[in-house]
This record gives sequence, C-alpha cells and structure tokens, in this order.
Amino acid sequence: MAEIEIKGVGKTFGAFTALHSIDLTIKDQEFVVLLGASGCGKTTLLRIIAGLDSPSKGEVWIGGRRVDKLPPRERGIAMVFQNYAVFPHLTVFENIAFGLRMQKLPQAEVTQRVTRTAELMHIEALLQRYSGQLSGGQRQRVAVARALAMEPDVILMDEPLSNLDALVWMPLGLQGHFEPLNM
Amino acid sequence: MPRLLPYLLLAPATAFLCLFFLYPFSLVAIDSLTDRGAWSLRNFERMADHWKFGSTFRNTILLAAVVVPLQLTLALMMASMVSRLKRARGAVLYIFAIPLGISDLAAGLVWLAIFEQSGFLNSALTGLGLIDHPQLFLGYQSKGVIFTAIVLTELWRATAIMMVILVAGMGLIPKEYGEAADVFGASRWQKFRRITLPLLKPSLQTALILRVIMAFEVFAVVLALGGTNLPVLMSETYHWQFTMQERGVAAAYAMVILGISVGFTVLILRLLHVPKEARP
Amino acid sequence: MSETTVRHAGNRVFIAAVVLTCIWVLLPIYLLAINALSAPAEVTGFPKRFWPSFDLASIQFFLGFRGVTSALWNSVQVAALTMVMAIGAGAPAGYAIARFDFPGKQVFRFMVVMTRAFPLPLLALPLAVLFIRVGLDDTVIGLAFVHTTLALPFAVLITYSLFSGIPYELEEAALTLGCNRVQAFWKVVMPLAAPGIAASAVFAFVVSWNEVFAAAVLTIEHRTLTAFLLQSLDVSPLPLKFAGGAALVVPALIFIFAVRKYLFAMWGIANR
Amino acid sequence: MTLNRLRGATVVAGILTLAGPALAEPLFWSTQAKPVEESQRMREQVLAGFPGGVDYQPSDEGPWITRFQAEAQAGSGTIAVLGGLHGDLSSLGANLIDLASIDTSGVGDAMLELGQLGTAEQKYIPWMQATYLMVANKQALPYLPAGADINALTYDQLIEWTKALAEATGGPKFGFPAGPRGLKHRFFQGFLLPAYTGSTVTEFHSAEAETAWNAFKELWKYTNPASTGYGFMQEQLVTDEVWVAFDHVARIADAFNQRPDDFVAFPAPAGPKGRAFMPVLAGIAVPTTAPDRAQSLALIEYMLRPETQIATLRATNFFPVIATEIPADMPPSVRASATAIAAMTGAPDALPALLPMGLGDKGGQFSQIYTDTFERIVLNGQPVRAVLDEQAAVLRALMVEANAPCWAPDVASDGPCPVN
Repeated sequence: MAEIEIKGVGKTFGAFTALHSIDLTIKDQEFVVLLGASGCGKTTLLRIIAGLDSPSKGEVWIGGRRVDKLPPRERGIAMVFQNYAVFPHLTVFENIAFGLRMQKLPQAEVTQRVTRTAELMHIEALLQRYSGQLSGGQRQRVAVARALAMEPDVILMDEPLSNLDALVWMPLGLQGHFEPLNM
Repeated sequence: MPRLLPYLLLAPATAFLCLFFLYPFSLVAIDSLTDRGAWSLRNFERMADHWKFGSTFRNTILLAAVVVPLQLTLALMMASMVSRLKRARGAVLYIFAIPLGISDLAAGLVWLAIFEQSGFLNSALTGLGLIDHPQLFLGYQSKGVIFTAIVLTELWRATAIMMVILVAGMGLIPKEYGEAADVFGASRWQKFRRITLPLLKPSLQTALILRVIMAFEVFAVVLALGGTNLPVLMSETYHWQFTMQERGVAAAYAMVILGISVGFTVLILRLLHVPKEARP
Repeated sequence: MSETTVRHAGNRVFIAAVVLTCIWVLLPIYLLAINALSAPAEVTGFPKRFWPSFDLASIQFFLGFRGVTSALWNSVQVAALTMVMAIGAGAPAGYAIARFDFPGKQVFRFMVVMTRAFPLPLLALPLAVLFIRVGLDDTVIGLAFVHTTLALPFAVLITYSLFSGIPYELEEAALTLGCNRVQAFWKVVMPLAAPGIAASAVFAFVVSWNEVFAAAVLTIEHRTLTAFLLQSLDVSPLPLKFAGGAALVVPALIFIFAVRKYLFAMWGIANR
Repeated sequence: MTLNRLRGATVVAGILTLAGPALAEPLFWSTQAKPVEESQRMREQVLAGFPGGVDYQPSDEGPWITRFQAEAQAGSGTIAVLGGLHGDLSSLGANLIDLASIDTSGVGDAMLELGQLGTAEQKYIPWMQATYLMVANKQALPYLPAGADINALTYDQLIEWTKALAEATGGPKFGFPAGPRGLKHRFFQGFLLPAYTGSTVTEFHSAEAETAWNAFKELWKYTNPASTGYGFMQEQLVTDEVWVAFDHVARIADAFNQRPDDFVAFPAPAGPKGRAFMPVLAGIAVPTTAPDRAQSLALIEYMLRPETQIATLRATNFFPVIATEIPADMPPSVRASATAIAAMTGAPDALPALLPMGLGDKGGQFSQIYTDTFERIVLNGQPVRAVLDEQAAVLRALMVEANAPCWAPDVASDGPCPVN
C-alpha cells in the first residue's frame, strides 16, 4: 500500500470548474471516504487519481512517485466503477483474471488468485457465468474481486455505498476513519 | 487523451477518401461548372431546361419518399421479430438477410419475371382461375402499377440493409431497461416506443442515412420494371454521360443527386440527434 | 378469455408474422431458382411452372464458360481485400467519431456520406486515368481500393453507431486493469462490436461482389465475376439471364451464411 | 481463427496478383456480341484462329467508352482493337489511328466512307453489317389484311393487321423496342420518316412528317403498352407476349434459333415515298494508344478475311461487309433474316437510308431528338405539330453546331444539313 498525495489539483471542463484546488494526503493503510453532494466532483477527483482524466493543474503523487503524467496502468491502482463495468463478453472468471492476464502471470498463478479473491467475495459459484446472468449485487462483488485480484497499492471505489452487499464482504477493516470533505 | 489520437484514427479512412473519392470527384465537379474551359452554369441550365428534368426529379424524390418510410417500418418489424424470437433466431436472421447478397440488377430480373405479362403473377392468377387471360401490369398507361411494382422490389431488395444495422443496434440495448419498463406496467408497444426506439437512435440514424442516399441513386430496378416510363436522376445521368456524351450535363445531374443526399443527411442528423450526454 | 389464451393467440400471430415475412423474402429467390433450373422452353413458356424441372443446361453453360473460375477467384480476392481494408480503415474512424469530440468531425462525416451519394460511373473515368498512370490499372488491389472507398461509408457509420452504444466505462476499467489504449480496444471494445463489424464486413463483401461499373472499366485480365457475367446478362436470352443471375447470387449467400453468427455474436450478453 | 486465416490468404493472393502475368493476347474491346453465348462463339469460333489468340471482351457502352477515354487521357493503354457500332465509334475519331494501309478492296465504298467519320483518314474499318426487320409469329399470318403480301407490306396494312390481331386475341400483339435499351430511334430515323417524307433531317417537320407520326400513333394503339420496357424483341416473341415485332436482326435471332418453325422474318413496311430501311454497320478501329500497332493491324486484317467474316455471321447474326458466298448450313436465324433482307433491299420501292454521318460526338444527341419526339407525341400525347416545330429547332441547332452535311436519303448539301 502507498500514500496518496494530491497537491493543488484543479479541473476545468471548458468554462465549468469541476474542482478548484484540492490538497489531500491519504496515508498508507488509510481508508478514506469522500462525501459530498452529487455533482460536487467526487468522481472527477477519483478519475484524476486513477489517470482516466488529467488535472488541469496540480500534481498527484502515489507512493512517493509523481503519477499525473502516467497512464492508469502504470499507477499501481485498481478501481471499482460506479456501474461496475463488468465486461459483458467475458465470464466472471475471465473478468477477475483480466488484469492478471495483462500482467502476463502464469496460468497457475492466475487461477489461484482468481479462486482466492472469488472465495473472499463469496462468488466462487458464479465463476462461469456472464455478467448478464448476475444480479446487481453479484456484479458489484465481481467488480471488487477484479480490483482485489490485482493486489494494487491503492483501491479506488466510486459510489461503493450504492450497493452495500459488496461492502459486507469487504476484507478491509471498516475501522478506517471517514473524513468529510468540503469541495 | 492525446489530442492527435482521433486524427490518427481517421487517417487511413481519410487517405482512402481523398485519393479515391475527393480527387476524382473534384475533377467531375469542375466538369459540371465549366463549359469549354470557362466557368459557367450552362450545364445546370441545360439540365434544368430539358423537358424531362422536372419529372425525373419528381420521380426520384417520390420514390424515395414512399420507399424509405415503408422500409424503415418493415426493417424495425423484422428486427423486433428477430430480437423476440427464442428459437430459430439464427435461421430467421439469415433468411431476412438474404436479399443483401442480391444485386439490384438481379433483383430487377427476378421481379420482372414476376410482373411481366407472361410472368409468375399472371401464371398464378390464371392457374387459380382468377383471370381468363394474362393481364398487362407494366404498360405505359398504368404508371401507378409500375410504381407499385418498383416500390415492392425495392422493399424486398433493400430492407435487409436497414434490418441488419438495427438488429446489431438492438443487441446493445440492455434488457434491464425493458424490464424496468415492464415493472412500471408498459405494454409491448409502449416499451418499443419509449425504450427501444430512443435507445436505437444512433443505429436508426445510420440506417436511414445510408438508405436514403441509396434511394436517390435507384437505377437498375427502375429500368428493369419501368423501362422509359419512370425516368430517375440516375438514369438521366447515365444517359447524358454515355449516350449523349455531354459529360458536363451528366456531372450537373450527379451534383443534384449529391445535393439532395447531403440535404437529407443533414435533416436526418438534426431529427435524430443524440446529445453526447444522453449516450451510454 | 384468460390471460394465457391471449398470450397464446398473440404468440400465434407473432409466429404467423415471422413465417409470412420469411415467405416474402424467400419467394422471389425460389422463383429465380425455378427459372435457373428449368429448360429454356419452360422459362419462356406460359403459364409458368412453380416447380423446377431440374434441367441444368443453362447452369452448365456458365460453369463451362471460359474464364468463369478465374473470374470467380478474382471476385473473391477483391471482395476479401475490400472487406479487410474497409474494416481496417473504417472501424478506427467509426471509433474516433463515436468517442471523441474534435474539430473537423462533422466535415469528415459529411465526406464519408458524400462518397456514397455521388454516382460512381462518373468517377470511373478520372480513376481509370489515375490508375493507368500509377500502374494500378487491371490489378486486384487497385479495384479493391475503389471498392473499399465505396464500402467505407458503411463501415464507418455502422461501427460508429455500434461503438457509441458501448459504454466508455468498460474501456476505462480495462485501462485501470493494466491495458493500454490499443489493448483496451482489442480486448474489450472489439468483441462487443462484433455484430457491427460483421455487418460492415457483409456490406463490404456485398458491395464489392455486386459492383459492375468500376470492375468493368478497371479490370481487363483480372475481371471479376460480376463484370464478366452481369454486364452481358441483360442482353442475353432469358434462360441464361436467370442462370447467370443465380450463379452470382449463390456465392454471396454462402458468404452471408458464413458470417451470420457474428451478426449475432453478442446477442443477449451485452447487458450491463 | 477463420478471420485470420482468411486475411493471410488474401494478402498472399494480393501479392500474387500484383505480380500479374504479362500481356500477350491483344485485347479486343467491343460493344458487340455481348450476349454470353455470342461472346463465347466469338472467342471459340471466330478469334481462336488468330495466331497467339485474342482476348475478346465485350462491354456495355458506358464502361466501353470510359475505358477508351481513360486510356486516351492517360496516354497509354491496353486496348488493341476497338469494336463497335458506327454510332459508338463516331465520337472517337481524334484518338483513332488512320487505317488506310488495310486492304479494303472487297468492302463497299459507301461503308468505307462512313468509316472515315467525316475526316480524310480511314478511322474505322467496316467489320460487319446488319439491318432491322419485321418478325411475325406464324399464328398471326391468318389475320393479314385481304390481298396483303407480307413481303410488300405498307404501313397502312401493318396498322390494319395489328388492329385485327388486337381485336381477335383480346390484346395488342405488336411489339416495338421502345425500352431504355431498345433501338427505337433508328426506326424513326431510317424507317418511318424516310418512308413518308423521303428524308431524315430536311423534312423533319413537314406535313408528310406529321402524317407519318399520326400513322405511328395509330399503330401505337395496337402496340403492346409494355413496349416501353422492351429492349430485345426476341424475348417477347418467344414468350408469345407479342406476335409481330420490329427489331435489329441480331436482337430477334434467338426467337428463330429457339423455335425455328414458328416465326417468319419479312421486310419493313413501305410508306408513300418507298420502303425505307437503314443498315447497321459495325466497325473495328485501333486506338492511338494500342500497345502493339502491328499486332492490331494484323488482327484487323484477320477480321476481314472471308472465312472470319462467315464465322462472325454464324456467331453474331451480323452479315459480312465483303462480297462472299454464304454457305447453306447457317443457323435458322441467319437463313430467315438473309431471305427477308434480300427481299427488302431488292424491293422495287427500296429506299436505303444511311446511318447519320459527320455528327462526331453529337450522334447521341441527334438520336435523342427522335426519341424525345416519340415520347412527347406518342407517350405523352402532346400535339404533333407543336412538338415537331419545337424539336425541329433543336435539330437545326444541332446540325449547325456539328456542321454536318446531309446524307442519303436527304439531298446533299453545302454546309450543315438544312431543316426546312
């Protein structure tokens, strides 16, 4: 795990300013929840940390590395999307294995990690199904498992509370502190 | 997102279009706008002054105006059928797609064999004892019948193009939306109108644009069934280019075809505009 | 009436509609087959028979025609090249229009549409001059270039409408899971766009297969089957017209049959 | 994956074809003998005897002329010999070589003059000839008007006959190739108008011409209304859709060959000024861009040989342009049309009308004037006099623009042919 440092990050879309100037440090092992009214820029900040959007100004540091010019795959993060973004053309197994295959891990390692995370999320019975055959909660658990299987430094979750089902199974302690944010 | 990426993606297609379309097109366009080497609108005047131009233009527009809406309805029906089928879906889709592989020349040939005086329709009607002797369907006085025959042939030949595009588009509509509508008590028709149609807009747009453009270029079928009775813009273009050997006037006709196609494309884009925010 | 009987009746109407539509599509094909497979006297006679006599003389005439096999081979090559190039150039363009907003987008879309809206026979002369000058004349690849230009609008617009139906989030997910842009496209978007790609492939193939004019002008030694047969078909005696027409239809039908499952590839899976 | 394999195959195929074989056989690029069986016979029976073989490629007029123009513009080409009708070739003069060196001693002067296209050079060499004829299903013969001789019919008798047929059979039984591919314009230029006025151009809107058009309107009443879609009358003759028809000999041949005993061919009818008829002449020419001129010239000479000419007749139903004995074992279509042509050209009231000459690339527009006149008067029912006057103005302007002097049967003129 690694420390995230956000230094003076701002984002504008044309004339609209989504983020003014955010400074935030999230320590290693810390569990932080961003709260705020909808449309206040939570998702935008997450996307900037993930590397899906680039900040208009400011810097993002993860684990002592400046990452705001790096593509998402080089940032050591994993993300659970608001709508889960479970790949519809792949089975649950292949969804969870997707990132591992990208790292070219050996098949045995892939199987082992997928099985482990699937058991963790209690979806081991669903491994051969397609996303179309899952319920919303199951789908979210697949999305979380997919992120966990990567064993990333940072896990970003967009709207994790929208489906508590998955959180119940979250292996991370919920003892981390909630830090209300003003944006 | 690097700013150059979209242009990079467009590069191969643009190269094709520039080399094999824009270059020859600009030469032809210049042909239409010059007369003996000097800029002039004489070609367009000659075209517009010809006694057939008015009816040619009318026939083309009228044919498109009748065929395309019918085709759209039929294609939507066929696509919905395919999407609702549980068994034999592949087989039915294949059957529906068959006319795709048939050229307009061949389609004209088959349908002429149906409608001509010694054709299949007359054979069937006499065989069933409905008429005593073969009827003449495609005579020059019965332009309505000729028109109907052409519309039927075009419906048969070119609906598949729209159908396949719509089927592919319907496959991308998540079934939850329909299920949600079910929960709120929507009827099948309401579901189709309020869910499927709006979500299908991008595909509808594509299908309509491609079909309308091709409708303005109908030629072989009209010639096969209509003979000289229903001159259309494309047949006049041919006629001026090859029989009359007036390339300038032919080019002017081609510019007219292009003009109405672009006009209708703009219209369809306007009517079926999907704002970026409304896309998935 | 109980609800189940209503549903039953509805189902019956639905099945009847499907069957009727199938008949509407198949009947003319059947009539073409009758005429192609009957003796000349039956093709021209009246009243027409509704069952072929399986006189294969007309079909055999075409099979024995000098140059038919090489023309068929040329057609297949041109159509296959056209397919590959139309998708290769068209899908990226369709993707760009679907995903990005950039200056020049509308201009490009119009240019694509214009290609289809301008009568090809007029373009054939300048194209032929160009081809003769640069040595592309009478080559399979040269004709495939022209056919690709004709098929591009289909490829661009169809893939565009399909890509804009695929959520961008899926690609982003792939990006966070270690893909670069190209990998994300190939591993996530491409499989989902399969029906659209298959549809563009069908169109590219069919456009190329049935195109007569450019083929007749731009190929001499490497005539395509269509330029070879279709050109002279409408001046040939009736029985041969039908046999030749049928001979042209069959390969196209085989091709559509071969790709039909791709047209359907993602049906019902694309839920999210 | 099949797609990958397919792609691999096409790339290989593409490379193979790019290498391409070297051109050996001269390319014979032709608008004639297009029907598949005819082109087959051209290749196997007519051209197979040429040393090294010939690549005979028939083509529609559109691609045919486009390819020719492209080669001319590009300045290099593959076409060795062009074959086409007089009308096809008449606009190409500037890009054809002078064929004066060819021995044309057996060819008639009138035809050779047509081949000069109004220049001092021999732009094309006559290749084969034909004309138009009438054909009747034998079932129609009993309805001939009393006392009418089928070999010396008049237009009035034809009208009476077709009227009787229509009344007896319940539907019009005369067929006329007025479709997009039909050769209707030649009927007006070479048959109808000269028969009534003795002229094609000069008397275009005379009182006699008015009579002629009114007579045709009368005939049209008994003409199958589907005629506006007809191109090759053999089709409707064979299907019994029509019983009497007018068309080019090559376009009625199939009727005789399919049902030799059911049809008769006979001369075109006569009008007050005589039995007008127009020949059809096809020519062969060599483009300036031909890859090997010596080979092209050799092929032209080969085409003029008596045995080639006879083989061509067998293959295409077009007659030789040189005087030669026609063997007896000809296909039924040739035998039937030869007899009828002899009766027509040898008739005491025969009035030959020549193909349009000296119009250059205006030949198509010249024909269009006659087609337009027909469509306006007959199909759209516009008043004859007014249409003739309007079209005469167009015709006059065209003759002046093309600066074409009169040709037979019009009286020779200095300067452009006048329209009185």
